[in-house]
Amino acid sequence: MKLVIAIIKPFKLDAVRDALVGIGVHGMTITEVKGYGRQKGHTEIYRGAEYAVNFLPKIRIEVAVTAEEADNVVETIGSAAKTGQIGDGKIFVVPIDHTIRIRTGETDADAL
Amino acid sequence: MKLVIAIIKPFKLDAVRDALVGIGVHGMTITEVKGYGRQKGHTEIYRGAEYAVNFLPKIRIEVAVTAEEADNVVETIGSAAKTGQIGDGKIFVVPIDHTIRIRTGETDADAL
Amino acid sequence: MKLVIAIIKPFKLDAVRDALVGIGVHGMTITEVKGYGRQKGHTEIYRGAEYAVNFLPKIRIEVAVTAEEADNVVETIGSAAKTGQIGDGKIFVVPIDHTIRIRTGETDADAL
Amino acid sequence: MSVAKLARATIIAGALTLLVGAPAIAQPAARPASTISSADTAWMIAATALVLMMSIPGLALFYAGMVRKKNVLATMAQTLAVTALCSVLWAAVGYTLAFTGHAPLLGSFQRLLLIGLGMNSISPFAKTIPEALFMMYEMTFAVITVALVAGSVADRMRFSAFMWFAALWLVIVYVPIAHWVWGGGFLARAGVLDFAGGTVVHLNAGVAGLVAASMIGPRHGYGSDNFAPYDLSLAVIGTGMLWVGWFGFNGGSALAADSRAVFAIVATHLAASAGAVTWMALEWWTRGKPSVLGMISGAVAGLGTITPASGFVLPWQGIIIGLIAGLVCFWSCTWLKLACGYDDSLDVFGVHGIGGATGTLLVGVFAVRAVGGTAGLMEGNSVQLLIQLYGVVVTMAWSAMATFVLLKAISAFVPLRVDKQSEIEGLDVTQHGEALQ
Amino acid sequence: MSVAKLARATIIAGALTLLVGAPAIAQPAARPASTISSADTAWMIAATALVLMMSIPGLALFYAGMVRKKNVLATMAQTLAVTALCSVLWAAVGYTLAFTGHAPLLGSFQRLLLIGLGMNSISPFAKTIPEALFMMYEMTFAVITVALVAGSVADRMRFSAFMWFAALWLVIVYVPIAHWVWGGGFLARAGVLDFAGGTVVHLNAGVAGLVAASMIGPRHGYGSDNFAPYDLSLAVIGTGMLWVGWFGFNGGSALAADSRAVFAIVATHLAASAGAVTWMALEWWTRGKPSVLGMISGAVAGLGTITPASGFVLPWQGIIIGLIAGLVCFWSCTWLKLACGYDDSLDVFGVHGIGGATGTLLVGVFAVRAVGGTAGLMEGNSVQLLIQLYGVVVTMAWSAMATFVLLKAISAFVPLRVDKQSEIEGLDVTQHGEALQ
Amino acid sequence: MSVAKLARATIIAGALTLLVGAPAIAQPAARPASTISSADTAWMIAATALVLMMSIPGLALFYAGMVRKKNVLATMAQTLAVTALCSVLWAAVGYTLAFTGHAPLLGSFQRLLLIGLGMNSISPFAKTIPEALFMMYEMTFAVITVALVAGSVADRMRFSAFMWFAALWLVIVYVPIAHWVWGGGFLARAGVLDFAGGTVVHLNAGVAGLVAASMIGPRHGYGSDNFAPYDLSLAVIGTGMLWVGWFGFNGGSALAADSRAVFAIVATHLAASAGAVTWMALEWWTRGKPSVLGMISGAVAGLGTITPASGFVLPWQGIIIGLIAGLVCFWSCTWLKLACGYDDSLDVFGVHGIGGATGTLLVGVFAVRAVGGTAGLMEGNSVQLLIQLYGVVVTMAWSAMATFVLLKAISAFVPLRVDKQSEIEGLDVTQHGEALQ
Ligand SMILES: Nc1ncnc2c1ncn2[C@@H]1O[C@H](COP(=O)(O)OP(=O)(O)O)[C@@H](O)[C@H]1O
Ligand SMILES: Nc1ncnc2c1ncn2[C@@H]1O[C@H](COP(=O)(O)OP(=O)(O)O)[C@@H](O)[C@H]1O
Ligand SMILES: Nc1ncnc2c1ncn2[C@@H]1O[C@H](COP(=O)(O)OP(=O)(O)O)[C@@H](O)[C@H]1O
Repeated sequence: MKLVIAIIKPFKLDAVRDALVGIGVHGMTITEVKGYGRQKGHTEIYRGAEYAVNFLPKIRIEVAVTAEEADNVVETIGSAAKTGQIGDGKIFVVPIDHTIRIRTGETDADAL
Repeated sequence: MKLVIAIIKPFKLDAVRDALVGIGVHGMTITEVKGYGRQKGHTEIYRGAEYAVNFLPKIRIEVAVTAEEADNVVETIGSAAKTGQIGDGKIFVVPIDHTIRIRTGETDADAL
Repeated sequence: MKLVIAIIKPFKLDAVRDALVGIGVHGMTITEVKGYGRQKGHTEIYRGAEYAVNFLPKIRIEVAVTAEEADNVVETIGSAAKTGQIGDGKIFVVPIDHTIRIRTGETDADAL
Repeated sequence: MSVAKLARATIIAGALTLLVGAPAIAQPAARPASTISSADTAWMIAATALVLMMSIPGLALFYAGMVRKKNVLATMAQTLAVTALCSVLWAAVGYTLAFTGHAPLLGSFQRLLLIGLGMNSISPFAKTIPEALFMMYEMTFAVITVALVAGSVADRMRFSAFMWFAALWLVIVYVPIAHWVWGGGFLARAGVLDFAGGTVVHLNAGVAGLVAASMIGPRHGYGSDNFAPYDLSLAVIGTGMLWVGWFGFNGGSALAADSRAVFAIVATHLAASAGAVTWMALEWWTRGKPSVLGMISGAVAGLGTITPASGFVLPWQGIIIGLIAGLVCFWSCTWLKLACGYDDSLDVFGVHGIGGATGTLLVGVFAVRAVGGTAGLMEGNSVQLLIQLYGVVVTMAWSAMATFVLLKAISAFVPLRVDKQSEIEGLDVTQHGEALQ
Repeated sequence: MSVAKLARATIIAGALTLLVGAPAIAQPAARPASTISSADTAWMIAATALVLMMSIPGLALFYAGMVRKKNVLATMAQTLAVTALCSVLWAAVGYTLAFTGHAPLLGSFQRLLLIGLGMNSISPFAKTIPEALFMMYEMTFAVITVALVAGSVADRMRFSAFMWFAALWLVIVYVPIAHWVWGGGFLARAGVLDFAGGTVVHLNAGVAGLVAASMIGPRHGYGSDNFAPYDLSLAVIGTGMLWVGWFGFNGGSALAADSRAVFAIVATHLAASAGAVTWMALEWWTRGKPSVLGMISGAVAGLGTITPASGFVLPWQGIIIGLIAGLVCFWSCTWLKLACGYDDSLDVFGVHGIGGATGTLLVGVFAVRAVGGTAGLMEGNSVQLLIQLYGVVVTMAWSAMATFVLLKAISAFVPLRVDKQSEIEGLDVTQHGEALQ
Repeated sequence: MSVAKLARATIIAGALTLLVGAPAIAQPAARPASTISSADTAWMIAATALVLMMSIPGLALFYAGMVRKKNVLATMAQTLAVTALCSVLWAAVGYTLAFTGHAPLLGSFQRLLLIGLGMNSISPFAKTIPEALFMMYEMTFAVITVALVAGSVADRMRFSAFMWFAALWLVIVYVPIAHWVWGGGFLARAGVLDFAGGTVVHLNAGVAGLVAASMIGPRHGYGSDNFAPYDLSLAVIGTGMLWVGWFGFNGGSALAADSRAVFAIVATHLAASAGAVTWMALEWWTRGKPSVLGMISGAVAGLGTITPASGFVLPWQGIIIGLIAGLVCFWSCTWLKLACGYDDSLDVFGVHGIGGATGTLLVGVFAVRAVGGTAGLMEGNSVQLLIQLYGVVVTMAWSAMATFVLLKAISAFVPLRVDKQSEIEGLDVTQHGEALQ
């Protein structure tokens, strides 16, 4: 089991979700996060002062999948989220030891 | 060391926290997230349009515990968060290599 | 590859970011979270009732780094985020299997 | 039971009144247009706008700012919907039953659907402004009273049940009391003084809220979960609008742009100020920190309490009354509520009920003949305090009883409360299908 | 094409008017100061303040509460900037071209830059208040009309292009129509009745909005993405302020503190209430849940629709007109918009355009001679309905045509729309460099 | 030092005044009630409500919308608490010391605790409205002036220290200046013109704010951390309310519903508009984007600057004054503040201080005899500019000196600033025990 964590541009969320549903992934959890990276933020004007806003809004997607599916999921997210412009984000694949579906108590692959 | 990540229904937070405290877990970190899964969202009415709101509010709990405690923690969360209805959520157990308590520099089990 | 996850006090964010940039880490993702731990929250007064607010605002930082850099990053965060007072937070180091940069498709160390 | 008897007697008397009141249609209230004063009209239009602003957006904000995020819109919806629904009902039947005719228990049908209300019509209750303006001014009072009740049952009452309640409560509870006190009914004849609504508005809404909250039961998680307001800044904006709007509420009750209106306004403002300072001081002293919620509670307590007294007392007495309001309402919201165990979500009883009753009694103490024509205890007229007490008791009795019966009746058709799952999910989504993002 | 001919004729006629109107400068509008009534002045100052409050913060909130988080400040900025810019332009050229002189198509330059406007000046259109007050009162109407249009193109119009549009549209579209209907122009002479702006304000803004929205095209993601409002509570606050402020809008259009102002206000309030109740009922029935957005839409629909009728009908007829407004505007926002496929972001056409046209026609049906001096269909004067139709058609034609030409012209210099990336990122950051946190 | 001498002289003189002023109690200000005009009363009640609305919720929102999330409620609390506390103090001692008696430095104790204020009392300063209304109207000015100061020390001043400051500053700084300029004191006698508070309100608050901000020191993180406002939409709502309320502030200062009030209002509105447009243009030009914060800053700059001039100039001159206001205040907020290095959190000095001084001087330039009875430089009366300068210098001197001494004195008992940890955690939680969710 793998936990695929992707940081993407907010406006790509719908595209990524549709792509994942397209390959049969029917569950995910998203978080509004802020990212710092090569993409420089904008400057905000505040009476008498400018502040560089370095942290930009991003969406963090978590999808738990079986180890076999992981590559496919990574690729799917990667192509759906890509704009080719700086700030597109990253994908991390992290191992999962166990998965449990709270409602039924099913575990691992059954729990997804 | 394991990081137990649980996605639960928001109104179950207090119950889960109390249950964890009950078994001696005294630290956790929570995040407001949105979940997509079998539980279908509601439809929002917007002048002249209906939008299906697919992402539902959930709470993501992170608890770092020793490998031995992990099962107990998973079970505790599982039973406290369960309503038996669709959308109850998932629990993922992920391995942790190291843990550090910032205040003291203590590591691993001492850091929890 | 390691994912360093640090829970810190919100007002330490700028210090931690600067320290990380100082050691050459140029990417990170942050989330506003709430923490429960030894640090007790304050009491809010609400007409006729007091509520203990147990969950305190924290910032969760995620930094993906190569396995070699991990210790240095952990130390850097640890010393930048430290106030010595209760509630300073924790750092967890979690293994990463793969990393992908969405924009270019580069993987692993190149993707950071 | 005597209460039941009283109720029966009242109902029968009400029915008779309608018959008795009917012939009054023959007597037109309209008098020569020449008595209309443009200046009084100018002020009373402004006052009417101010009182409407108290409800929307004032009260909508005040209430919505004290609930949890998931109920913000639903709380606003209650005030909005009451404003719309009760305005139409007031024009249709409320005004005529409250402010026309000469019967002691209920008005006549002379202005049913506003029939006969012409450009030159004048009400005997407000001889220098168009009757349409008087009707409209009183409409804003009816609206806000019904909207106030919603605070007690916030976070859990079903929207459909609340709509039924609002419509029926307006006609069955508000209209009769308005007639008794302001429309020449039996309390007015007994000499009960209530300048702008200590009994009719605040005590009435507070008691109805208490009854409703008790019948519907406490919110899920009451006493254990954190019910901290989502966005108190909304409540602060609302308080500002209520405060400013109250100039129209109390000042407008003079129905003219004269010194009495001014006295009412000054006393009102000073009472609000003193109430806020008092509550702030009490919290600072008992809890170590003055909360913003406490300051706005104190201000509204002062405003509600001075309401019945405002046109009868001297400006500086507003400070005394505001101070008493702060003390009494702080006590009722922090001690009495906990002691009795009811869950009056937004303290409608604790602030408006207790404040309205206190203020109505204080008229009997502080009334100054030179201001409102009647003396109180301080000027040697001790009987006035008893008359005021009579007004308070009658209002409480009718409001409690009728509200109880009404809710029982409604609950036979529509559950008063949403189901537990909906309550937890929040009324915004479950009642209205929308939510704050 | 006859439209083109009409346009050409109009432009030439307009040019001539200026020449013709010029001699009128010789005739001072100012009359003996003794006709100024303090009471009317008191009311009209209050009314002016109320109408300004409708724009800022009223409309700014109403609109900002219906957009997504990333566009909240930009939406407010449009109303704010329009208020500032158009106020100055109104004082400089708008007022004089709309409300002085005797030409049928456009006013004179008698008050260019407010020259000659003294302490004792009085406009022939408002004989009991200072001319400066009349100028200012009308300014608030001009401002809100331009600001209304912004709702159609919210979420995507470039701020700089919108500023050019606002300035030019005020002078080229609003000012002439105001002159035709209110300033003694040809529509006024034809007998078109529009008490407070069914044609000049609402229909005009609605049509211009529709044209602008069509030309600029739908928002990126329209029909697929979730465009749910970020913080509807802002829109509710805005609705409250619009509603209260409308007392000044419709009541103030009587230009005096008299019974007609009162009738206008009562009809206005009842129409808003009935509109809100109707929309609520329709949503409850068709979708199972009444939304807060629906209630406020219904209220504003009622308000817009009663506007032209308010000083011509009886108070209770406001209920009928509000009910019709709720039905018609609900239909236009839910069915018509989808059927035609335009993306009028905040339904300016659906609510104000359709409502303004409906209300203007309903004047021809419901007008009561005893209220406004003219009878409608119900009182046997069927020709009035045709006259009203004439007013509606002329307004629509000029507004649509001139808006189209104007936007085409502007787009030759500044792109009307932000680029796609900026639209996705949000106008707050891209147009103003700031954002809600 | 001559400043010290002046201070001593002033204090002694003040003490003497009290003695001198005392006998004045014998002369009742009350005159025949027949001089009260209902129309003026109607307008002045509305004006009073408008000015109160400027503070709550206006200023509370304006300020709270510019701070970070953790300080929103605390910022609102300052305005709220000032309103409550200073209103009571004004009724008790402020009004009598500012507006009764004939001494040049301080008023009398004739109306201490409002004693003797009857239904028929009339102040010599406002002969056509009840004295109670005049007292109340002036109260709203006192309140907002004190509340304005809070903006300079936002985000870091201890609430308890601020409460002491507010109470004492009202009596020691505001009341004397109000007496000097408006209460027949020595500046009034010298001919200083200040229609609605260029010196008394804006310059005074701005200077006090600057002194306080300098003494308390910059916010932790000033110049490095991101201090972007949490929710600018609150500030926009506040600006709208300030703008509309300013009609009461400047228009009401005519104390009658007459042409002068109207002229003041028109000039005010045009100055606000021109100020907003100017600031917008400057930002667009210097930074590439016009910010919403800039627009509202420009509007408030225009409003503050026109305040002293509003009843003395022609409407169109408001445009010129607003334009100058935009230029000068933009410069002071962006260049002067950075150059001098003080941290005036919400630019009270930059906007109100500089604006108030500029406007007071511009009265000397633009005053038109036909409007306010006095001519300025443009009409050949060059000495008026010197008189205005005198008023500015005296106000600055007293405000700076007395504020400094007062804060020093308070800091001997209560630390003026919260500790660093509390500042970082936020004042909402540390001072009031509550927070936005
Ligand atoms: N080392 C990292 N650890 C965690 N998140 C990262 C890391 N580097 C980048 N990110 C996330 O990815 C986002 C995009 O990164 P950025 O460097 O701006 O562009 P790109 O990935 O296209 O080079 C960042 O905003 C941040 O959220
Ligand atoms: N594969 C997954 N990866 C990550 N989160 C998931 C996954 N599947 C479900 N979730 C989370 O669990 C929540 C509940 O899942 P859902 O399918 O609605 O109900 P249930 O788990 O009871 O079948 C979702 O809202 C989502 O937050
Ligand atoms: N076991 C844990 N799992 C996840 N997060 C934890 C855990 N223990 C503590 N935390 C996080 O660390 C924060 C600080 O912990 P706390 O016990 O208050 O102080 P300290 O770490 O200084 O002893 C908490 O608010 C919580 O966010």
